[in-house]
Amino acid sequence: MFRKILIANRGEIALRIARACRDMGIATVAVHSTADADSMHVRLADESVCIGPPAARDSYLNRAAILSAATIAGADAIHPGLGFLAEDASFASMVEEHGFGFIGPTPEHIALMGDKIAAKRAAVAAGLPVVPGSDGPVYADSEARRLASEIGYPVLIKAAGGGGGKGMQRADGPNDLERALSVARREAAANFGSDAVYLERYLDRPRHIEVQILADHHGAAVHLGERDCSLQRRFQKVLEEAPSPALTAEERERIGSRAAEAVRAIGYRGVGTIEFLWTEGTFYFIEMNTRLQVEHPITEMITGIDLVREQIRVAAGEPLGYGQEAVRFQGHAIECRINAENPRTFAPSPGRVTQYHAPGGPGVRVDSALYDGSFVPPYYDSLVAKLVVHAPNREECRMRLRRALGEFVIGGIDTNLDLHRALIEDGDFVAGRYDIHWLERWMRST
Amino acid sequence: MFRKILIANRGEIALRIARACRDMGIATVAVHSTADADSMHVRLADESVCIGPPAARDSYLNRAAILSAATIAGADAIHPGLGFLAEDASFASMVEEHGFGFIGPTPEHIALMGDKIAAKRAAVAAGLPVVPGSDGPVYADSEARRLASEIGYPVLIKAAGGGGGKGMQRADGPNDLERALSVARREAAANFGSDAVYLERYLDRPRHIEVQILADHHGAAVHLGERDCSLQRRFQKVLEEAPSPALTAEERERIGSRAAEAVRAIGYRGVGTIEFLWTEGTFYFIEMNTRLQVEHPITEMITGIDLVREQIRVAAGEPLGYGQEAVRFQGHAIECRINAENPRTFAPSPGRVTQYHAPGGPGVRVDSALYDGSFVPPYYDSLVAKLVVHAPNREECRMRLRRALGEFVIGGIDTNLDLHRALIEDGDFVAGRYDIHWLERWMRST
Amino acid sequence: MTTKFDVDADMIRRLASLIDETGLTEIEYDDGTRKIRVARALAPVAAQVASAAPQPMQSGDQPQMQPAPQVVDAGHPGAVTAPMVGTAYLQPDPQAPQFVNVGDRVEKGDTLLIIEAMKVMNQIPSPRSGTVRQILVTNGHPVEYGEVLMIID
Amino acid sequence: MTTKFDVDADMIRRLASLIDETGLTEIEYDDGTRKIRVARALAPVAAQVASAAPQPMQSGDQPQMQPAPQVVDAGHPGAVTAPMVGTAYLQPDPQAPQFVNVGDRVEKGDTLLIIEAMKVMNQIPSPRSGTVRQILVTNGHPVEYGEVLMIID
Repeated sequence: MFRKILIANRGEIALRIARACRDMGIATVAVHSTADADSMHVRLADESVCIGPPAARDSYLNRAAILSAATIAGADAIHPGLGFLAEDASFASMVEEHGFGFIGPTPEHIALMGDKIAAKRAAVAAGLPVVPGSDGPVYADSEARRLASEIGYPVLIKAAGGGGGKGMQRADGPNDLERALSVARREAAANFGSDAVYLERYLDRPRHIEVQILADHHGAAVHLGERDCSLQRRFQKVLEEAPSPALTAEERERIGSRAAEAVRAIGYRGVGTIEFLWTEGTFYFIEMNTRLQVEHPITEMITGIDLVREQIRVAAGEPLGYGQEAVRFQGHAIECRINAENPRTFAPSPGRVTQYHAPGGPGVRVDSALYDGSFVPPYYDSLVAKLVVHAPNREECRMRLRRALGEFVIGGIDTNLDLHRALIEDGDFVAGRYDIHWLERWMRST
Repeated sequence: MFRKILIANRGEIALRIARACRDMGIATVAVHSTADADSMHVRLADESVCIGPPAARDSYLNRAAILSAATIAGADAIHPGLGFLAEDASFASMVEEHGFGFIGPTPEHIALMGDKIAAKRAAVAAGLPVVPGSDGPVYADSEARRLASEIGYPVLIKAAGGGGGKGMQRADGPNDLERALSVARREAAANFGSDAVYLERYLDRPRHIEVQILADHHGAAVHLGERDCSLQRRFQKVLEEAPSPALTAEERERIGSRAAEAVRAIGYRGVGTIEFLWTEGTFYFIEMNTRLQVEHPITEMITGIDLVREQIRVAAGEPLGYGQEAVRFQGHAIECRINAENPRTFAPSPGRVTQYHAPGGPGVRVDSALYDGSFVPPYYDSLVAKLVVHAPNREECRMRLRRALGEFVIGGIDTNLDLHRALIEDGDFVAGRYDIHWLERWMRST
Repeated sequence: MTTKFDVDADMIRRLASLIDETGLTEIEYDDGTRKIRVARALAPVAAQVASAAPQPMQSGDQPQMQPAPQVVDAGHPGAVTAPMVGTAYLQPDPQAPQFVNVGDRVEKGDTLLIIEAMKVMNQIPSPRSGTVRQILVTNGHPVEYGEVLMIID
Repeated sequence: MTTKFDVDADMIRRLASLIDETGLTEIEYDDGTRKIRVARALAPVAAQVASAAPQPMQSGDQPQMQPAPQVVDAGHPGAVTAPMVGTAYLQPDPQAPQFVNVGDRVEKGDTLLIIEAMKVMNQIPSPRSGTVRQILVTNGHPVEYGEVLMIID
């Protein structure tokens, strides 16, 4: 087992990882920018090293500084957290070349899943259903036209190197195709340095459902059920729940088993998430995230499995030690992402936290690096807290969430607490009736 | 189901009950003394009524004021919490006479278990093992001498109306008996208004093990496993854990079943705790608490059952709806009672809380009415927070507890946080090797 | 304690309309020497979400008993506070006139009102001799312990 | 920035002995115009329990690199701070003399020390001309980004 882990991240996820390390008796090294010197992830680490100025490219994305910090602190492994360098294959390689354990998959798997076309091909090879579309990049307009009529309109044109909705265009019919292709290519080139695009069938009002998987270095893999992350605003998840209110037990078991099989087929190791669009009983692979996910706690709540502990354990070479039959699902869990943002403009709201009181009591978990008097710097992500609630069933969970949201006090900065308070009262949410466009429609209507 | 519940208590337990009500969609009425006007249990209630000045006898023990508050607020049930009027049979009667639901057992059961000799007789009749001793009060010294030699020295002389260690004397042999009797009688008369005493065998270094039971109004009863509450200082529990590190699975199942059977036999309803001394594989009934217990959360953590919700449900006449086989035990839980007290003298430490930060992350629950800027009044109990930690096994639970204790910040008042931090590092605690006298021995030696 | 307490009714009316206009539930204003607080409790809705954020103490029944912005200061030298929780009656029986009216001169020990608690009618005597300046309770409505019932000075 | 910063060595020594005497890890003193902070980081123990309570930032390796009470103020007008994290070397090679010594006169651009990061030896030039007043790093020991290496004015 690792003796000392450097956590190459900040905020609540750095704290989450530090907590897992402490629970396992592993010493921790925090790295931080000058803007984060007083932050909770630094306070709760055994050691800390300042690695650069506020700008992320000079600190949390500074590979050399992080490796130097690991060297001088005598760490034997590096946890990349999520965001920043977590899905940077070259960083993973450097970490291993310098003799540290990398708490994540191999650089090859990171690279494979980072290339959206290669990932889709790998998914097909591993037996996962994908959205019907082109097999690879589409260069000629004529080829695009032929493929689009095969796939059936509307079609979606997506950047091969892409993500986050950039370089994505919808074409409703043949007359619309040329325009959509040229806009998508231009955006792809501007954002990802390559104008390669591919075609996919456009799905109307699907749900975003993802399967958590966990694999060791010895070929064992299990799935930990699904999460429904359909409530999104501008491709950013806002509230997630597990299990999905839409799936039947049979669908859950089927997609879970196929995800675990796929992971075994490609020889993946560590934690990972396979994301699907789901509509009318059919799943379509969209991508795989080769890291811990922000919303991992809801899976922890319904399975009782500490995902970060398991991730560290398998990264150290330990065998999983249990099979799929040992994974039991109990109750329902919901996570609200609490962002420091203006409730109307959604602009980030950095500043000094003048009041902080987290909810407590049964079934309530808060993962947050905030404290009374802490400072939310303007340089990074606006996610400042995750409120995670667990109860025996979905409605009890929603009632408990309502109670916990009522107890939560964050003063001095703007947050989206009120958005969550309103959202969970909506009739469609109460009924579990929503798709990936629902939240934006709802926000326009309220 | 009740529509509006008045919570006749304060502090963390009032908050705990209010949370259960909110989770169930039941409106709450807080009552409070003038000293508690800004307290968290008032802030989080739907309505609040000031019922008197700071002294508990004029507010939280003021039966007429509480019933008037329930009347003017239109409550349909009263939850007494624990302490104050929770085990006052005459209050329970008055509540029912005034047409409110009483969330607790019948006045008759409260009265039965409040009389220590009657309770012991009821336990024998219900088939529970008791500490060998006199069948009832012992008046003549000659009778005491005959009984003591039958029971075998050392013997314990206890007040019939007693509790809390008052009116309790140990006699090591026949020559010591007369002194012990006269001291115990004098203390019993002074503390409980009656000099009636009874005799029991003195058990050397037993553990305090209690079984949580839950019964509906229709004859159904289950046990929710045991709690080990042996770590005590002056008869006050300090840290509790479930399951007990000492019991075998067979012992657990045996004492649990017998407790549930006893409860069915006496027709008890609601939640209750049957307390035993345990030594070398044998249980001895000592008393039954006819209310919610401070340490109930550790049972909630290992069973996933919300005890306060269940208590409210059965008080409203709902059937339990499940049998013993539905009660599953998962993992290990520990509770630390965080008291506002001087770490050396153990004198209460009331005052303004200038910093408050509760630990978070997986497996950590905090029940506390503290907040940054809150005031701990000098009039009431010094318990200000309960830190409850859950993990798959005892050692992981201990490690997680260590981490959570490290994260807990309470400034402005003295607390016993450091006592807990030191206690859980002790080799005997790590091994689960302790009895009811261990903590006091340990505190003398450190 | 200030030697003289002058209730500025206009100021209270202004603050009350500000409460209406802004949707606030409480305004507190402190100029260093004097402090004024006005609050309007909100009607409770079934299972409303309570907030842990500091807020004025509120009883769900207060909207009925105190529809007007409420100015309560138990520290007022003329305050007569409720010695118990219960229901206030300003008349000995529904047909009778009130025990006292604003402007009346009362002697220490004169009955001001009745508080019914647990079916017992408790006569509340005046703690001092003086003039009834304000009656802050409504006939037949509940009062909390410590609530200001009347101002007599 | 103050126009002139006078390091009061005696004061620092006094605070250091106060740290010894009291078992504190940090003393900060602010007289309204000036602020002084001295800290002594504690050696980490394996799996020690971290505390969320405010405490001086500490690196587990600092006790080795800075056994003496550390006076760090990156705002000092003469401060030369580390532009990267790494290991500091005061000599070009183990046999050679130090690049600079206390009391030396240096020109802007003169090499003050080397910081090794990722096997690369980075020569750190003096940001200004002046006299070396203090050298705050120990040869062969790690430095963090932003740490004060020397005082040159």
